[in-house]
Amino acid sequence: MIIAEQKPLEEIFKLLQGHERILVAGCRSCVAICLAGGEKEVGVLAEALRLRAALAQLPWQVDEATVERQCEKEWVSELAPLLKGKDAVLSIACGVGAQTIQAMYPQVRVLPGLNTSNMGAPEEAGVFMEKCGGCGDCVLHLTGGICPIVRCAKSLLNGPCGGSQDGKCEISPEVPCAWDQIYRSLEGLGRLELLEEPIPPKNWMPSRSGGPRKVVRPEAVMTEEQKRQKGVRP
Amino acid sequence: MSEDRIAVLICSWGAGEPGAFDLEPLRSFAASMDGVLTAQLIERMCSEKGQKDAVKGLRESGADRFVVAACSPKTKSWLHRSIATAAGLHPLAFEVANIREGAAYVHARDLGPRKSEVIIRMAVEKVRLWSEPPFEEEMPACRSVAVVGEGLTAALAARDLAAQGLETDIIVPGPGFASPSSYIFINRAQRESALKVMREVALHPLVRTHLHTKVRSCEGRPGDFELILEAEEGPRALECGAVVLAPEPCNELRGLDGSLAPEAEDLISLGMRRIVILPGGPSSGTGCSCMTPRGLLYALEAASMTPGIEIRLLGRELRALGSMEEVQHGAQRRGVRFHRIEAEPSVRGQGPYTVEFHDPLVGACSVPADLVLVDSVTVPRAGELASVFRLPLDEKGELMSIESRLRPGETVRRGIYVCRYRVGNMIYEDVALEAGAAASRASELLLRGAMEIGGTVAEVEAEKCSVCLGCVRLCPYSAARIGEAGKAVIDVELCQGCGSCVSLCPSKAIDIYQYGEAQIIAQERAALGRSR
Amino acid sequence: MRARSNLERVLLSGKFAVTAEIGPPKSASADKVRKNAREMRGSADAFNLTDNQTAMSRMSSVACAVVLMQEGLEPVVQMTCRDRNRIAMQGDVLGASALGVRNILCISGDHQTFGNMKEAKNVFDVDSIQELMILRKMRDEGRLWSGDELEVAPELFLGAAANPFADPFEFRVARLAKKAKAGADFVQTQSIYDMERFERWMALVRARGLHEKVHILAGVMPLKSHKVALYMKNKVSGMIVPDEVVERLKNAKDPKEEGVRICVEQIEHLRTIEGVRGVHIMAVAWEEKVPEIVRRAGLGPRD
Amino acid sequence: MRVVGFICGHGAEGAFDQAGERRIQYSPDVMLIMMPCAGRVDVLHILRAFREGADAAFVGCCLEGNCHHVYGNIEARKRVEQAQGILESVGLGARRLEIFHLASNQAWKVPQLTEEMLSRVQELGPNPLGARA
Repeated sequence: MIIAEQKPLEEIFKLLQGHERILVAGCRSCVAICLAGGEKEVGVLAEALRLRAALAQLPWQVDEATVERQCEKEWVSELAPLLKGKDAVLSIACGVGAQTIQAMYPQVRVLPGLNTSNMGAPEEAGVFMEKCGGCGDCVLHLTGGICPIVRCAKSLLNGPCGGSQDGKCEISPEVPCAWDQIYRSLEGLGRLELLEEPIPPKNWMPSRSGGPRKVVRPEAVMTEEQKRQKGVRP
Repeated sequence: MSEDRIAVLICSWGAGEPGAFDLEPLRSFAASMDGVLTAQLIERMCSEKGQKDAVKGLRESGADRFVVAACSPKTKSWLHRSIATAAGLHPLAFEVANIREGAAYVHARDLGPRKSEVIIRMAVEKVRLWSEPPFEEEMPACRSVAVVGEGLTAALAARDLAAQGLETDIIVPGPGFASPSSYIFINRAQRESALKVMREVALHPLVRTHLHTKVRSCEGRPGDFELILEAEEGPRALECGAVVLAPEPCNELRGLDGSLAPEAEDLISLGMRRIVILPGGPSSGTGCSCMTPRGLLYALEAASMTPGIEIRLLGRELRALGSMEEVQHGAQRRGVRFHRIEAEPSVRGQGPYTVEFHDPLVGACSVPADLVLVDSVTVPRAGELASVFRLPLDEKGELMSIESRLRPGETVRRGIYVCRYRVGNMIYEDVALEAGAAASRASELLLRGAMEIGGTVAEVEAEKCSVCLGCVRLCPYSAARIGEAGKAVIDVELCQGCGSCVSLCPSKAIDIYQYGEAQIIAQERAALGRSR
Repeated sequence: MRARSNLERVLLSGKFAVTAEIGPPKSASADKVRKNAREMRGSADAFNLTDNQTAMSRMSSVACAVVLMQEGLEPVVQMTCRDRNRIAMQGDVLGASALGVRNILCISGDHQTFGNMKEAKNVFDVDSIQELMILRKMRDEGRLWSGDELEVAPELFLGAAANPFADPFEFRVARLAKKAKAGADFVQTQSIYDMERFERWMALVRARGLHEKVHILAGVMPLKSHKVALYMKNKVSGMIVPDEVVERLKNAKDPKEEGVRICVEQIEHLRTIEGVRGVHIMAVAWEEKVPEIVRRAGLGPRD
Repeated sequence: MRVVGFICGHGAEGAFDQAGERRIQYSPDVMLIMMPCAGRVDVLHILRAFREGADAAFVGCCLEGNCHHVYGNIEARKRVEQAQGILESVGLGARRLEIFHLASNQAWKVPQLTEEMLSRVQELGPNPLGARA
């Protein structure tokens, strides 16, 4: 899932300077689970803004809304009535959600309340770790089920660099060396031979380097004909 | 004007009592509140007449909920429940405004009435938002107790349960009770008394002993459990109202290589003159702070037999409890040395050893030893029982009880109680106390009368649940799980109403009856003088 | 004000400047660079060395610059953000300056998908405007971007690119202003065929007074044939080639001569536009024509 | 002056009750809201109390390692820390909020902790939002 965390309150206060009627918009999906932007965080942030406004005599009027998935138009359309008269939406969904709102409501300014961090998983309650770099060309079958693209600080593909020591990465003793983990994993699987053959330079085209990615499932795309036949429904 | 139907009953206690003040202004204040149909002064509500007056007042007013302005809810809530029930209301349809311990008794005379107004206002605003919780009061379906164990602890628990008149089933995996080899008997009389308990229990008319039997599963709820037993002749069900887990512990002094401590009289012939005894196992945590009794006895024996032998005992405290005090004095007289340690000692070498530790009195110590013995208690069946009864294990693999001195023997599952063992409580009398505590919690549950299910319990609004697993991970009672519909569900029978999941839930999908989100906010506003 | 390079000296003197482009070879031999240098000597004030142009690996622009200097020509080193992060970038700048390079053109660089190693990972740690900021800090404060002091600061005359033909049109001038603000001393524009649009752009540039803040060199590119013109028109993004130009080339008896003629006409016209301080001639794979173009436009030989 | 106390239904409520039984006096400016356990205390409740004008707030819970609900007091501590951070950011100051651990026989702590909060309010001044009551 997508992992994000809230911007520091001081930064959010600055973002909202000059705005008056504000909607704090959350999302019940990934960011709720990583405790950054669900209904609870919407409530807490809105309450903090109200406190700030009252104390600093700012003209902020703060409303709250949380939708099921802020990345999808159908859910975001639920915000329409709440956006009447608003001059800013403080989105505390991931960057996808914030962009969806802005795309649907170009007349209102969307401000990001979160920093979207990564695709990861909870390691334990409250601890979220990046696990996938979304490189578009998965190599987990070669690396014992451990992603070297994000879990290795250098995204190396042919084993640990010289900085790997005692299973730790050279960037910090807190960070495990992904390649050490990969080695142990393949050792356990009895597939160390996978590490023998040099992996050639990777094709980064399907990754970020190739520009924004688009995945199309033809079987789900409605044809122009279908769209016409369905018509525009409220 | 709201359509709420709230009654306020103010208990008037004696005018002569300290802190008492004229309640009439308070009554008229309460009566003036929106939605309050009636506010009445009830003289001594805990008296029989007071209760009758309260019930009458409620019935006549047509109120569907009420506020009792009286003393602490802790002391009298059972009474208010019976008033509610007698008035035809839900037994939990009330809120207590504690104007005595909360105002009259703790504030200067002239301030008490004003504070009482605030407290009543808070209670009225809270009860206004009261909604009926899932709540059942049930007599236990089954008043028998299953005791799971192999020997003495189980027998001790069963004895106490049978003495309360409860039918007891002891479930023993072996062909008979195991001999009580793991316990410490400080004299022959104690040992005989223990054997007598085992004999008596076996013959007690209220006790059935199931030999060659194990528990395969435990379903149901407090007061109404069904155990599936696995016996030689095949599986069968056993109904019981509560379960006491009293598995036999294993308590021994062992060397660091795992071998049993040699007989004290053989030490010299084995060339072992310098001996260090450490507490180990669960005792080294917070559970037990005193000297190891088994170590003390061993030290006393060795020191008595072999003058000149050098024995040291290490412990987090130098204290020995109860009958062990004398043993400790004896050992001390014979030259056994005691060291208080605050951190784990470190042992180097492979015999002879060097034991390093910090004794606050002596400072850093480095002691040579021919033999290092560790006194530890383990429960071999802990893992098996944990999985059958779905209980957590602690980091040492022992069955966990709730670590509260107020709730001895309780586990996170209501109705299932556990005897805990520590290095320090392996003396017969201590084991009897531990078994007695678990047994008394079980009998309290089954003999107190109706058992409550629900009341202050959390509930998930499935539509809002993001299935983040937060509640599942957090709930100390394992009451939260993901239900068949794919959303979190809180099991009303397991929930003990702490509300931690409510304040954790990132999707605000959980609320708790009796302490609802809106109720708390309403109380806050009332407390701070904001209007509704 | 002391000029740091010949190009700067020419621009400061108010003389109409000429720069021309040399494409480094796909070779480990510098012979071609030397050949180009000899052919083009005296035809421009400074010579741009492209940096892995169109995302194809070529001899490094810094290395080629050294060869050029050996031949007595002044280089403008192009440095893209595509292939180096800020660490390599600052290191390269220090090295280039130490070897005598003074003119550096800060550019983002074509995306690698234009080249022949589309699967490469791009860097884009910083963009061209950030690159300008970094290089200016190195020059003016004598510090790396991190704040670390440099023993000797690089002497730099900082260039940037501008494209009046990309969109949104209104923002193009704002972007130029941003580049000037970030430290650009001169800009070289994309090659101009749509003179009308360029003049509109220049009007906006003048309206903001940007022509006083940064030396603007208008880009021109001689076309060898109408096919090249069509390719530029249809395949190269941010390029406008009017049909009229395509037609002239198509109908010409000698398209190459026609291409040179068009280019010379353009230069003559550009010289009349207020605020244009020079031309930048990009004769891609046709470097030998530069002296002729410069001479025919009445701008050469340069001293 | 107004101080809101969120009181767990075990150690802390017991201590406050015992203070009553033993007639241990404390300021009437302290308003108590009963919780089933300190784990029920929500950051939202705390922030809301301040928006409604509370000058200070505290959470009373069982002693560390001895929570009636296993670890509700640890949950409460985390929530209090989070709320303190927010109070600091909005400009009210983290010191207006505190957590206290009490056993039910520690009534003597009651006047101490209430005085502590009141003296903090003395020091920090009243909550500017209280005036609009």
